[in-house]
Amino acid sequence: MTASLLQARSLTLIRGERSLFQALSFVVQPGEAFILRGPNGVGKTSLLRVLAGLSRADAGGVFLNNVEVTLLSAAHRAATLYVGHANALKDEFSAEENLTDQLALDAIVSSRETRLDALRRVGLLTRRHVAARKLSQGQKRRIGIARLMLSDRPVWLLDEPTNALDQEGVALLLQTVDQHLAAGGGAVIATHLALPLQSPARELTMQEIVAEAAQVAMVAKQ
Amino acid sequence: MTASLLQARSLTLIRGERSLFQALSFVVQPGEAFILRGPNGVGKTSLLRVLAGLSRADAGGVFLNNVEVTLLSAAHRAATLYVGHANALKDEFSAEENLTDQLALDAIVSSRETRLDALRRVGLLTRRHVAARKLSQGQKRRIGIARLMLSDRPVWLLDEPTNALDQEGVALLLQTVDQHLAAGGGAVIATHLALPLQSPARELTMQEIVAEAAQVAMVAKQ
Amino acid sequence: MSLFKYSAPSSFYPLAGRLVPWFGTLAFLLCVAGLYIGLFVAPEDFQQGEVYRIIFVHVPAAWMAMIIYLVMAFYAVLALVYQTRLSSMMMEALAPTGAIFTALALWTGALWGRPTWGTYWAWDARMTSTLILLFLYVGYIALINAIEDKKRSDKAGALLVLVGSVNVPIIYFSVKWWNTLHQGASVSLTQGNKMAATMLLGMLVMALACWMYAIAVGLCRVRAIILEREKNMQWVRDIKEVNDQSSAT
Amino acid sequence: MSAVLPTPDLLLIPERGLWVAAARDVKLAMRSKGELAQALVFFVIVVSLFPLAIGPETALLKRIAPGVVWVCALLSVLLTLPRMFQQDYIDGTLEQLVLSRYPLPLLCAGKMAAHWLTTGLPLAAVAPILGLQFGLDSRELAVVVAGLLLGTPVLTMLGAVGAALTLGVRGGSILMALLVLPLYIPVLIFGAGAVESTMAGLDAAANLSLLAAMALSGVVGVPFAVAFAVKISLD
Amino acid sequence: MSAVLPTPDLLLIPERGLWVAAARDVKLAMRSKGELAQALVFFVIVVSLFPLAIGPETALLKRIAPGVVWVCALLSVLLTLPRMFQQDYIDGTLEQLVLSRYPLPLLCAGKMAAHWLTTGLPLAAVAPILGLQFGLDSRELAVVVAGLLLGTPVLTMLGAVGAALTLGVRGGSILMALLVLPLYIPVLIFGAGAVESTMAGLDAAANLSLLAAMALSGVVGVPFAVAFAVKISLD
Ligand code: HEM
Ligand SMILES: Nc1ncnc2c1ncn2[C@@H]1O[C@H](COP(=O)(O)OP(=O)(O)OP(=O)(O)O)[C@@H](O)[C@H]1O
Ligand SMILES: Nc1ncnc2c1ncn2[C@@H]1O[C@H](COP(=O)(O)OP(=O)(O)OP(=O)(O)O)[C@@H](O)[C@H]1O
Ligand SMILES: [Mg+2]
Ligand SMILES: [Mg+2]
Repeated sequence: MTASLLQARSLTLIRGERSLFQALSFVVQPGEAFILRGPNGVGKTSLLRVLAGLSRADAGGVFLNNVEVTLLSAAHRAATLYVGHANALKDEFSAEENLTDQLALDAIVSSRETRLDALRRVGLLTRRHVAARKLSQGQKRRIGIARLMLSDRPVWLLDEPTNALDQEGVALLLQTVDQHLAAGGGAVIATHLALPLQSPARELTMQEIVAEAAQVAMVAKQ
Repeated sequence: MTASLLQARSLTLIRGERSLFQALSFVVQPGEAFILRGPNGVGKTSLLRVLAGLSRADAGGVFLNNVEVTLLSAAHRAATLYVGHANALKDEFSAEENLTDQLALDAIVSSRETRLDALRRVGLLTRRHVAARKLSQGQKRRIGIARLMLSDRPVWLLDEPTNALDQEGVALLLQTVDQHLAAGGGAVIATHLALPLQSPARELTMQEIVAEAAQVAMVAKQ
Repeated sequence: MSLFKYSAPSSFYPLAGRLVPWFGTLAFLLCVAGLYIGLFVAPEDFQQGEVYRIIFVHVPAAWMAMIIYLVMAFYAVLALVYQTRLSSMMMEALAPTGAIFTALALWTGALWGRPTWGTYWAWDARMTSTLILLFLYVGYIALINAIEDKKRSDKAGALLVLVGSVNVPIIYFSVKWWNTLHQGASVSLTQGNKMAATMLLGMLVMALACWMYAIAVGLCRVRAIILEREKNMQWVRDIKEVNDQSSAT
Repeated sequence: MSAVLPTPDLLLIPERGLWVAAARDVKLAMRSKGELAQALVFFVIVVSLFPLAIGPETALLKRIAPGVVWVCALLSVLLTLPRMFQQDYIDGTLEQLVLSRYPLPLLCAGKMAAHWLTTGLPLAAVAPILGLQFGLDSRELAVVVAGLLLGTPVLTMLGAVGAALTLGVRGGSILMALLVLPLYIPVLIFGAGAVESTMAGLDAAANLSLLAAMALSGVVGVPFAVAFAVKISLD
Repeated sequence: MSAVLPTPDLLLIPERGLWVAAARDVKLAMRSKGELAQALVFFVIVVSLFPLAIGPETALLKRIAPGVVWVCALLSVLLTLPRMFQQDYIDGTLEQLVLSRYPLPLLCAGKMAAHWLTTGLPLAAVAPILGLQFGLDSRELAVVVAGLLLGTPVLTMLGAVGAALTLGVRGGSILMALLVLPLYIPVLIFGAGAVESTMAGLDAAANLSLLAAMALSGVVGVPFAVAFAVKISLD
């Protein structure tokens, strides 16, 4: 069987009366990006949160390296990195302090040089002392990119990572993801934009489930 | 002289040690969209907040119909509508309640039909009873679009209005803006994306000010 | 095993339906009997006169107030360990009854206090502990109502009740102890000891009646909760009375 | 529909702003099931803490009753103050309030009215029960209620200023407490004083009328102060 | 750099999680201008409200001193509870805590430690001064401090559960108070009881040891309860 980094087996999630997705299955292979598309409210964020372990699916399971994970088990947490809409920044901490703390929480050992270098690459070196409250929307997101650069988790779960980023920022993000994939990592990315990645990417376009029986359409392309 | 809906005369804003923009002037004519571009952190949001009256410029003034406005005067508030990153939604209110309250606050008299119709057009009719907390990121933004549809303010100040919207949502937004402009309104829109508007649009690409003397470059095109 | 079968709402719902009438009638009969003994058979108290008869409501109510909370704690453990939806529903169903009994104990107590101690309220050990118990009930009810997502409110409520239950005995004894200065509680204590046999009988019968009442009401309420929570499950749609209802409207 | 010219200011009835804001906040308070009830129970609990801590001697309790009831009223108002602006500040509603066509002071007044209706009024309503527990007689109870009815609006208004000033400041809730509590002291003294003078068989009118005076003067000035504080909190 | 395989769990020292979380929160508390000072000053102010409200009789004040001090300690801890999780919940840090490789209970323990260091400890430190105002003698003061040192950790821990349970629930702060206060009552009774028994010339050991017992048993169980509460608050 093929090596699979992350696998979703027949996931079903019910919100209110409706099920967002039903018996949804897919595989994310090492070095491959898995792009989630679909109209607003179709369930991309919800799916990512299930994969991350933040919410519990009503049916089905998540597999890492073909082993089913117990939600939020040490193995699960060590394998996945979830970056959602919230930036997890402390308003009164500077950009640098925020990055340092996030890495400490991620259990990443990093020298100050590496951190400053990352901040330089995301263009925040000159702003590293500015309190996060005063940073612009995009600058806040860029701290998240710096965190990604230094992350050691094999599976990235990114929810609309391009939000509020300018073209240069988007390019930077894609480059970071590409590096990660090139190194054998995997990523699930929910987005509404076209992401010109170097690495192989497959797309899942989710559609709203009308009838109970309906299935999520799967559009695979290389 | 040309009819000018909104006018910025040599605005200067200083943040920390640096000035974000200096002696910045531009005119927004009726029926015209004014697009703000520029890298993250260059000062688009700050400029919009100055125009809305939420923050005070260090120099220069804002003019409506060639009359200088006193910040947040009744005239100023009656003329401008600012939609920023925050959605101004109450988590525990339903989509419909939120829209109703926002309109009440905007002093818009609207029948329930018009409101429901707006919700239908933004695709939230079926979700109108769902608490805002449970809505998806894009659905929250769409309530904002519904509000725009029913707004009566001549000048719209929109900060990255396409955030979190899917293609259809973006189209809807552009259509709404076009209608507004066609009816003789004006809009200042900060964005990182290309906005294919029908109406005439001019662009201002802001650049970071390096030397004190430097001027903001103005790239005007029709 | 057969017990576990009934931990599924679908199979518990009809069972509860069949049990309610029995407990209901038992509650009624026992209550009549108890009140008869209490009001007519039991002799008048030599020092308190007729007032003391409140005891036949007061004490059973007070007992139930405490017992129901412990029962809820028991269900909380089930809910957290075995993740059975039903036990959370049972907690939700019992809480109001418990709160009502607590309020009743307070109220009757206060009414009783007026003639005997000359005051509606003294910060007596038992009174206070009962008051706190009421707060615990109110807190639980407020919490599960404030969280609209049922999955979450179940777990949150269970956790709260568990933490709270650890507190109940502490509160109970500690307050007694703090109260060494005070005579109020001793009244009820000594009374409890030198109680005529018929009084005791009456109290016990009434206590039983309260038990039956609590169970009957609990089952009724849990049935309602089950229907409300699983309204869009097939087995609920299949129930006859539900269909009649929906077709009627 | 859009870009109709705005209704000329003649047609805009500013007073509606007060109603709009008030209705909105009251609805919010009602929505979150029994927030009122909660404020009340909090009040009741805190009051009952004292007999637990001090012991049950009726005489002593009655002696300290006015002070305790008033301090607790103070605190339970204090605890509900964040509700007034915090949420609106975070979710961006506050910006929209400032930019609304209705005059900001009126909107703020509306929010304060809502706050009092959902906090001060219930407190005044439940106070008698607590007074009974402390063994106050009916005349004393009447004074307690009257005092609360006159005093809680002042608490709300002073609190609103503090709440607005500390918006977006971290540890705001407690910093606010620091700003507000000293301002509350006069209310406390007059309020408790009224009850005590009644207990001493004197007339409470003086104290009460002082409270009334504070309330009235507050209604005139505070909304503008609050509006100002809100504006600067946003820049 | 990226996509290095994660450090094998042998290399991950879970205990560091406690330190990471604690350090972070303490830093935050320090950063926001004297948050410590604030909790303290609140305590001081509220305590000093009572002489104002009740009047200056020394005997009476001394009699109610233990109760007042303890109730106020309770309330100032209560007021600082939102700080523990609210902000993290809003800005998304809490999600990252849950997803961190460090065990959540340890991280929560760290946050509680930080909270105690920035709240309970200062309170215990300043209590003697207040006690003096109420005319307590040195032996009684010692008992007050000892009681607070043993009791405030319990307040922090029980409070953490309440704070986590009410995350994202509207009217949270007051609902939390409603959940937490009844749980606080035993601490209050033992704490105040200890001082009173000393005043009555008896031995305070019994009360104090009960507080110690609660603190110890809490340390064992509470972090797991809090971690659980945090998780469900996110789902
Ligand atoms: C609001 C006021 C009162 C409250 C909250 C209250 C609460 C309680 C509680 C919780 C119990 C059950 C405790 C146990 O069984 O160990 C109880 C039992 C009892 N109460 Fe009260 N009580 C109040 C007033 C009174 C008064 C005024 C009297 C009579 C003077 C009284 C007489 C008794 C007696 C005789 C018992 C039974 C004692 C026993 O079974 O050992 N109570 N009360
Ligand atoms: N209790 C509920 N009742 C009804 N619908 C609900 C409930 N809770 C959540 N939903 C729906 O579940 C969906 C969750 O969407 P989610 O955030 O996963 O979408 P998304 O694909 O991320 O959308 P976006 O592209 O806007 O981010 C929304 O459509 C929301 O309306
Ligand atoms: N006190 C300060 N010291 C230094 N720089 C500051 C200070 N306050 C704000 N700034 C800077 O001012 C800028 C404000 O940017 P603004 O939010 O207006 O940018 P923007 O164009 O909206 O960016 P984006 O495209 O990311 O939204 C940021 O670059 C921020 O770093
Ligand atoms: Mg989403
Ligand atoms: Mg911006």
